[in-house]
Amino acid sequence: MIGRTVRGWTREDLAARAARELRDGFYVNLGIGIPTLVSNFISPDIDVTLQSENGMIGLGPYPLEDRVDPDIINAGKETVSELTRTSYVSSADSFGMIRGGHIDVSVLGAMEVAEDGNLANWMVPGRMVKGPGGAMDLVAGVRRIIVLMDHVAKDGTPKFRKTCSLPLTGRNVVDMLITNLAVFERADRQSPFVLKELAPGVSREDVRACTEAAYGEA
Amino acid sequence: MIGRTVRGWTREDLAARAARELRDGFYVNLGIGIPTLVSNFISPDIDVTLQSENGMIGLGPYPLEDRVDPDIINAGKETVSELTRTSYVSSADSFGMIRGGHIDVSVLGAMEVAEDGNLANWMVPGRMVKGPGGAMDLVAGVRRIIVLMDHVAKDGTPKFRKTCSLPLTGRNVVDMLITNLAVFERADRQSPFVLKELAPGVSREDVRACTEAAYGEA
Amino acid sequence: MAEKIFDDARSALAGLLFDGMTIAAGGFGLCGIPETLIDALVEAGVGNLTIISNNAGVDNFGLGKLLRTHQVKKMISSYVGENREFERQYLAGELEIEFCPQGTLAERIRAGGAGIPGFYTRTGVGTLIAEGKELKEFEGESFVLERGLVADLAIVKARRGDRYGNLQFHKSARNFNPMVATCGRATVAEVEELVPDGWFDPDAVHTPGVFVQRLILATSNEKRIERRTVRQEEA
Amino acid sequence: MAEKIFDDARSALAGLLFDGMTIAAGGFGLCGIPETLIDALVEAGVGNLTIISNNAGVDNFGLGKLLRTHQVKKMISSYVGENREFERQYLAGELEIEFCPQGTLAERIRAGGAGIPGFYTRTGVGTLIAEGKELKEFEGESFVLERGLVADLAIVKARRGDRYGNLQFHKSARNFNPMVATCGRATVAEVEELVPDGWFDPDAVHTPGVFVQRLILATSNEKRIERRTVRQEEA
Repeated sequence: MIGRTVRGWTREDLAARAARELRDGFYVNLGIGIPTLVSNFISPDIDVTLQSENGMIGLGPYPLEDRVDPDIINAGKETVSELTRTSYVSSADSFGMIRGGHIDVSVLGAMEVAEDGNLANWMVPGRMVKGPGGAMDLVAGVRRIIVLMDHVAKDGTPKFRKTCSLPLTGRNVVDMLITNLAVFERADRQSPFVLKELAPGVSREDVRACTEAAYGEA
Repeated sequence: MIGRTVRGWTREDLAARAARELRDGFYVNLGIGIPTLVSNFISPDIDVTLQSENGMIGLGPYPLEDRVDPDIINAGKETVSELTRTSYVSSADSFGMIRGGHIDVSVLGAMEVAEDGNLANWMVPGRMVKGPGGAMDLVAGVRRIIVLMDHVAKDGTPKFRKTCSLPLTGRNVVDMLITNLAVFERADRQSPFVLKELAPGVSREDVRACTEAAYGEA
Repeated sequence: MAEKIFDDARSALAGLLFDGMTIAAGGFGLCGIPETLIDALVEAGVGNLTIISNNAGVDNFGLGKLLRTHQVKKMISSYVGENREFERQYLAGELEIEFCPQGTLAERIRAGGAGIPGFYTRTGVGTLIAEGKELKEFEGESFVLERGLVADLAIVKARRGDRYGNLQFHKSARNFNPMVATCGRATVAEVEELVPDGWFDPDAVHTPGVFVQRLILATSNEKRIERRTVRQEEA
Repeated sequence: MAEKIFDDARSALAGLLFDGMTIAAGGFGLCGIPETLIDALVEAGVGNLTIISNNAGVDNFGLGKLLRTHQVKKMISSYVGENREFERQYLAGELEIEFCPQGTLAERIRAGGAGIPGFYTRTGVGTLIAEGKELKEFEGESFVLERGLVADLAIVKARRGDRYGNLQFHKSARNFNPMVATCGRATVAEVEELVPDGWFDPDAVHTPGVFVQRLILATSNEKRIERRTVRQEEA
């Protein structure tokens, strides 16, 4: 735990940082919550197509008030709008896309990430379980998984851990971890995570102090 | 073998007899050759939808000369026409329909049928094999399989046999067999075939004489 | 011709319902759900149901209505948030749930409709979801065997339908509906609009009529929105 | 934006070809085959190919052109009649063939594209097709394990396409094309017509652009008919 109060990056900063990972021509699936904000920070110099697992490919921004259509929603059940590229498929075809490795990047939230790339984001034993939704499919199928999360829990417990304490969403699936304090990445799924960037005002020691996972230093 | 020449039913008769098995509302797949003729004999009192495994549901008759479209063909690669009910699906979806038991009847040709319902209609060892096409999928998935074939081969060898001598298309898949001499049917796939009808001028003894398979008499 | 169009939901369901049956329902959240047919199931009072549906509706809408009346014994779903009555019944042991990752659920329903009893997927390997299921290696990687799902009855919502049972869905209301339509021993569709013969472009039919035994004009098209999000007119 | 539209077939295939590669091609018989791209493969001379395609064309048309030039090592197909050169090469031991029932082939291609390494089917159980393959019982019935197929390159023919790679097929020329488009590590489409942005009804796109990396305007649309059958005007 860090003695002094270190805030690091805001939610918007996390989203903006994740957006920098996107490349021209990418097909991208954004999870619910902070990951949804990523779409606000995509560079105008690149063209990215957003996919939503309920079967919409080519998500536009939230609709104007008078254009809301209850039949046009994203996987977070939010009303969205269409683009000229938009198409719809069934859920089976949508997850065929995901499972078959046709989506380049998924940005997801997490409760815990482990140093071996394990991810937990769907249940807390003892609490009512709402179900995995599409998260297990996304981490199993999308080519690159970027996780956005707070570096520590509200009680200060590290969330980037040696092993996940919570039931897993997927094993060895995380490629990049962006927390409010730092960015960790690994070359491939056989490699360890390496600390790549620090939030302003955050030192390597700060990060080390509130991380349980082993990681390399760039 | 029958000593005197017994012709029995013609190709058209076989097709007409098979057509009598169709019921109002049925979805039907017709194989290449004589089975294709069945469509000419469907009673005007019933409504039957023809399905073709290349993804056309609701096949119309051959087109008028000036309406031929190379993109509208049946599984026999013949040009056909559309109806108001027609729709197209992919081959995967078309065979999903077939394999999933959504087609009521398929009428197919055969080289051999065995008394246990085995069917051989795709290869003759020593001859060039052209491949199973969709026949194996049809016999495995369609609810009821009606076979049309000559009762004996050109050399007089019985084609309704104890066991098939040729490589199988499917095991225990034939529900009804219509030959130029007789009609055989069975109550279900645990039951033996029973001789149900004789072609004009054909006796029970004639049929017995040129059949190797065991079957019951109605 | 065998008539597929029925006068109302009650008559369309007549003879198809029995206690303890399995019903698959289309829809994602409250989007593309067969509202009219769900109401008719509540009215029919058929009980002890196993429901295959991605979600469980909300407290007073969608499949939540069937939960409120205690008609449901078990749900096979990927996500059941937004439903307090569900939570209460589950915690009280009155309701069973089989969780299934969303893509696996979609594929299981498709497989059931397509005569595929099982398939292998990477999804869920190494998690609670794979516990008790067979694993198999393909090229050195582990996959879990998931089973096809069939239902005694499938209910779907479509934008348009014709008397042959051909259906067209609307935008993201398509979601689970096309697969669900294939997995029922009987399938009943409700449509927002009945169109005349030949109205459909044959290339633009989503569900061919072969999958639909009965259909009705939907009388409930409330289409409640779960999260109304809007933007302001750009300057 | 990353440009998907290429000037011609040769440039669209540039960098994607290598000897010994696996190529999946859409089409049923001569219907819906990527004529332009097949010609470009002949021209490119890439050899030792494994071709996944329901059929093998005819002697001088379709995939038959690649057989004539001895570019094909192996075919994975359901039916290869109507091709004498095929027969000659096969009998001479110059060509391998893996026969696959048509529905199984369609499903294997779909599975490959959808990340499913294997599935069970009743098709072919108890026949030569199932020999050497794993069997498994589900509810007392035997099913055979069939494997998903992926290709280094997938080539498809569509009626229309836009610059995002969205495709629409035409009538029964759809056939294997939608699945083939999903199973390629790279997918190149040829279209009869390039349509402007927003031309497609989003509900009527058959293959979303995510599956298509490159596309060209087809220059060969001969669409040879195998069996021209017609009826006379009714009296």
